[in-house]
Amino acid sequence: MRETETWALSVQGLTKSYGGRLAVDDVSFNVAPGEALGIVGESGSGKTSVLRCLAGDLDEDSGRAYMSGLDGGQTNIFSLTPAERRALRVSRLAMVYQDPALGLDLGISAGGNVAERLTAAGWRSFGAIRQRAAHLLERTEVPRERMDDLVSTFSGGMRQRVQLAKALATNPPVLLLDEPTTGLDASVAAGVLDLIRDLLAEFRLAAVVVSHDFSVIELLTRRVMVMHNGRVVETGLTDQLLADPQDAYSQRLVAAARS
Amino acid sequence: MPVGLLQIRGLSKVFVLHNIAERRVVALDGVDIDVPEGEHVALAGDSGAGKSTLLRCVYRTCVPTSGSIRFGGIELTSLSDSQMADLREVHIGYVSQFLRAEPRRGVVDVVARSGMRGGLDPEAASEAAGDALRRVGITEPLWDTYPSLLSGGEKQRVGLAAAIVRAPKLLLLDEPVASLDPANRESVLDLIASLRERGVTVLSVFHDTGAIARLADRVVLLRSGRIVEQGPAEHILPLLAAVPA
Amino acid sequence: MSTIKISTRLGPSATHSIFRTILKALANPGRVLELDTPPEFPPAALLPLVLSDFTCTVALVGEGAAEAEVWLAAATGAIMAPPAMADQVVVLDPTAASPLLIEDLRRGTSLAPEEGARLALAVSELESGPLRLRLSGPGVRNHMDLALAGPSAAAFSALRRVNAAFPMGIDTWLFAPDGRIAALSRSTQIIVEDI
Amino acid sequence: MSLNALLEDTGSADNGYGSGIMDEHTKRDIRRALLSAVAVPGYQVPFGSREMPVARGWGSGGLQITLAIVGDADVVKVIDQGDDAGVNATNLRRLIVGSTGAAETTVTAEASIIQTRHRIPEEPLKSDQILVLQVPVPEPLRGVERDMRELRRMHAEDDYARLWVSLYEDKVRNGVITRTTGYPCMIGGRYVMATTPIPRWDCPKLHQAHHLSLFGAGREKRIYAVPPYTDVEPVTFDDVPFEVERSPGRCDRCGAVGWTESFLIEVPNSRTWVCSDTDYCARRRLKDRRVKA
Amino acid sequence: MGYVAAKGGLEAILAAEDLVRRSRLSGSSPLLGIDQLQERARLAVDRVMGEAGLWAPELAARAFRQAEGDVVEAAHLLRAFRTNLPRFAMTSVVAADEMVPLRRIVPAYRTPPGPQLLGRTSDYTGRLLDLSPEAPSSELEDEGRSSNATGAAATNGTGSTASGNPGGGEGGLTTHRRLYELLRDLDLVVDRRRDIAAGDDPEPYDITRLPVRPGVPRSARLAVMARAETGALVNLWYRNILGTDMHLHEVTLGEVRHGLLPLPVIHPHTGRPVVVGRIRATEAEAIEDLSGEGRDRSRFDVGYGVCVGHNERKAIAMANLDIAVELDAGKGSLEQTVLMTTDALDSSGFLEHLKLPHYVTFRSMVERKLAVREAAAQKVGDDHEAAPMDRAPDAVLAGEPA
Repeated sequence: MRETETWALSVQGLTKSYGGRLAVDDVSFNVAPGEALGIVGESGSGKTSVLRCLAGDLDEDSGRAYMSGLDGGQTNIFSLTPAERRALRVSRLAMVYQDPALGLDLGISAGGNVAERLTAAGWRSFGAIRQRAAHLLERTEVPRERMDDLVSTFSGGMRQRVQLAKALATNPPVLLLDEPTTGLDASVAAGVLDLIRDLLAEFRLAAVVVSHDFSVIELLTRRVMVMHNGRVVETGLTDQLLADPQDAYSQRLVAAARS
Repeated sequence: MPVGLLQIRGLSKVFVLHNIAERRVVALDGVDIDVPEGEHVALAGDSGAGKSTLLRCVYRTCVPTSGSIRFGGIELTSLSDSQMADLREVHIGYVSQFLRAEPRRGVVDVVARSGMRGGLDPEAASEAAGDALRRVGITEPLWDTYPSLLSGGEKQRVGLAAAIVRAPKLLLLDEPVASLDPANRESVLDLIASLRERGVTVLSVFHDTGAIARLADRVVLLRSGRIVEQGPAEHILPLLAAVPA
Repeated sequence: MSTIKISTRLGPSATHSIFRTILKALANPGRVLELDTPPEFPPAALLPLVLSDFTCTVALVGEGAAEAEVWLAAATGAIMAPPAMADQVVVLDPTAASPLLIEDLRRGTSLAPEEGARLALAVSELESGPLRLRLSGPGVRNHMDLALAGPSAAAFSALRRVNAAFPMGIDTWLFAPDGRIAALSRSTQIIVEDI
Repeated sequence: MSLNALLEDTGSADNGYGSGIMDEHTKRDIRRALLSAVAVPGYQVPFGSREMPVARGWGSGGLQITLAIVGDADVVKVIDQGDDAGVNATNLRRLIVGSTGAAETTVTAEASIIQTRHRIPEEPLKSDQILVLQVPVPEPLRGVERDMRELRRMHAEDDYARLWVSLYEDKVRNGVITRTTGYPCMIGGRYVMATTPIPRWDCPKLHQAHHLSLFGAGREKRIYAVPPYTDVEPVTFDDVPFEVERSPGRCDRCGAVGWTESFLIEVPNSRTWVCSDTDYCARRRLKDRRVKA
Repeated sequence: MGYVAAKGGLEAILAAEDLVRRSRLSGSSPLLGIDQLQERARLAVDRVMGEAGLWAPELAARAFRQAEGDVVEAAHLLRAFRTNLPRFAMTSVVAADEMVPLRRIVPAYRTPPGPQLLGRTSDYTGRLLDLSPEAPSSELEDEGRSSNATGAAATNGTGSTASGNPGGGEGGLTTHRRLYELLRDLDLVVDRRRDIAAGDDPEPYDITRLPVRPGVPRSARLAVMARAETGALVNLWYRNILGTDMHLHEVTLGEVRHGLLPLPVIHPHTGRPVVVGRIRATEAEAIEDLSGEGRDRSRFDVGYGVCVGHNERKAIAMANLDIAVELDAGKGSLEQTVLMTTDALDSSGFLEHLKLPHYVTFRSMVERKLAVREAAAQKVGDDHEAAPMDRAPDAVLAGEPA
């Protein structure tokens, strides 16, 4: 990737192996501010591991990652101390998980989950926290009267909406989404996808969307990377990859999706 | 500024179908084309001649196998994907037979978003969207319906509106009037013609020789991925009839 | 430094009263307190003499260190170690307190700040002298100034750097020849002025 | 090689107090932990807590701190719920005074060391006094997290978001923050600390105090401290003021005002209240009598 | 400083102490002798030593008597006494292989290297309450003197017990190879030996000087369990078998031994190890099948349990918990539970501390209840003027007119 482009997130040579298997093998990419980059591939291709390494859930073996918002993109986030890495996770980088239980505390209220991110970012006024949480939950179409209900009582789609509200609480410039609508039934998934699409545009977020579903990739992303066995086999504009996949594996993947 | 807004030199495109025993399909075989600014160049030839592929290579929906595509002095083939995506959103309109619009969004929204991606702020974009839709004959009652519910012709006209809402430098039209009824066909052709006055350069693909005759300053005749003849419409069109099917 | 009798072993009550002064000094950084030190005894060596035992590592630096090590080990059972590894470090003469030494001492970690070293630093003067430290932080009411002579200003700048990443850091006690003592906790903010 | 020689050799012969509860080595171990605690205000210093003549959970931590710092010249006061005559306080005082040269008192102002359970004396302590608090649960975050590894990380990384969230949920669900005694406080703006089950009424007394406070958790083997003139701020939202337990009316014995002057406890099935701090109450009665006389 | 008369608190304590002393000495029966307890209540005294973590038979008997049979209280007396004792020396490595077994069973093999040694056990005798009339003490004494109390009955290969001659001294059997060695020879067990030569010989973790917390080395865990409360370990084990926790599963017992362990100390002057005495200890080895996910199915692993005195129940539970925590490697919560909740003094001390006065705490709790009620009332009454804040919430309780 030439340095001349402006990027919000730049990943170089990311590698991770566990259980003796190379889950992520030398993956590099950039994401421009306001751009959504898709990562598509079968399960086990390593696409989720890429996100989890960036989010800090998983320790990478090697590689560097920079964020334009952190020291002007000079500091490799993998070199940060655990505390700095957590601060990054609070203010600059958010992740929405396929399984809401990974992103939320089901034992507390929807408002409480948003409050956790705000208090971690240093908000100390109850009124302001409550107001901000209410606004965000409203923006992600969570009914106002359910704000204080325990998230364990929420449906799958509703939990993803709470995750989105929590993720956006501190206006992070980078948002990672791991199969955000997988497992939701079609109409609910459609609603959540429309919401994500609007949020990405409205907040001009640099986003990385991981999915095995081409329709999600097509709806949300402008560019897409195809991953197979931990490696990036092809990168291209989303419409180009669907119309004219170059790599043999990509062609198989697109063909399977098309049929 | 070199003469042509768009200068294509030695453009080839070979589709390699890995999963069908590496079969190779030569769609374009060393094509040179110049599209001067403000002119309308139409590509003619029977289906499979590579007309649509050529447009797609310019727009990078297909990846050119070799050759150079210079647009306003910029070599498109050396741009990164992000740069190409940025450039497309502002300067190049692309209208094909199938409308690629976001689902679950009203027509006026689709066109307005295209304007915003081109750099217009929300208010200007929705206003421009209204104008564009009116010019393609899509009236207000339809503005809030989802494109998926429209007829083929209406979809095509929404596609056109979305392409012209941000006044692109170059417009790529792939059979823009193919599925229109005569009345709408006329209004769209008038619209395309009017774009010339506003300095929009057009590279188009038409089956309809009447449309070509009416709009094109120059016609390029393609067969099996090569240019066999090019020149003003009146010279080339007669050849079309003579070319074996 | 005349030889100190091996049997200089402080009884429990002497040990106790010195400890209480050391504790009070740390709880009130910058406050100067009195110690009754046995005659011809390097005051700074009181810290390990009072605090350490066979589970502690001690390092002594400066003139008379070798000799002091012998009777300190005998009196307390403490194990001698290089400064960079020692729980307690005694700098017997002020000039030996180099920034390098200070920066080399153990600072503990955020998970175990208690592993930070304890520094006993001999000074030539306390409450007077060219160096002026402006102190604030826990144990200091608003702020207070402490004048002293002996160690270089650079030594205290090094101390400031070492203690910049609270809770990591080292705790320092300053021992004047006449038995007066003052302490600088790792949580004490220090501004060094060299007049 | 006589026994005494052996004793001599290991440096522990100077046990001094034949009938002492604690040997010199143990005292040094605890003294080192105390210095670490004072140096890192609010941080729980692990220490080799020994078994004491009192059971774990009955003040063994406070006793170990007191025995490590007490000397012949000290005057020791021991209270439980603010009462010198508390049965456990009496037992602890007897053990301390019995095994050291220190004197005992019930007069707060005369004490150089005050060991206490669940209360801080109403009368402000002076800079030469040391307050030793008995600690049942040293971990302020136990309500939000049980795993000790995670708790250690939270303190190490200054990551108290989960505590704030529990306060948020508490306030949302109950209208007020319902935590009662042992209100978690931020020490020196860095460590959240368990103030031990003292009422909220007593927390402000720790803030920028003149005296040194030492906290001893014997069972859970932790020592921590709040030096004098150190910030002790109850963890609450900016717009949710910290409320203390105010009582209507006055102390039936000394007339102290429950709203502002003294933490009152109720005398069951009567509408009367009395001071929990018995010495404070006695001093006031003494003063009133002298004033009246 | 005013003289503090024996006020209420002190009088109450002195009276209570007097009551305890008198009740202990009252009654018509003769007082319990220290030697009596050691000989007649051997397992109780062993348990006191096991849970105090100290080998001191006479002191343990004395503590047991003073505590009127309360093992936890006796353990507390013993540990508190030890707090004040100086530490003369530390043993060099106590080689458990040098244990002279008084009793040894090897469930894993019918004819293991070295004999199965039934020894002194009531495992196989019917639990029938002996209601034979109290014979005059003199007769009992003769019978006792004739048979050597610690005689060992060796089983021959066929598993039937033979009343081996109660040889002289303790059990009369020499040391023998441990079953673990056999498994190692057959390359059937994970090799956990340390490379001592290369310096991999860390000091065992001294839990009397350093508190334990999750992440401590295995030696700390073993030390904690060695002095843990028997019931705590047994329950912790059984709830994982029948309860809902799934931290461990049954193991095969490799070896259970009760015997005499020699204690070598390096002589301060000669520098050579000198056996300063022998303690009785119970040792157990649990053979873990490694059937869990991600384990080396081709081998066994071994958990170790040891405690002072004869307490097989504790040693077996400890061995099982040891290997379970080792394999759990800090992922689950078992390590914290074993380390922090199995000490008799900690658990019973904190439980009984609830008896201490809590009236200040309770007053504070009452106040918060009223504050919640007040907040709820205020929330309901938000539309009309809220009750003035200065009216104390407790007035409601005290029924004072508003």
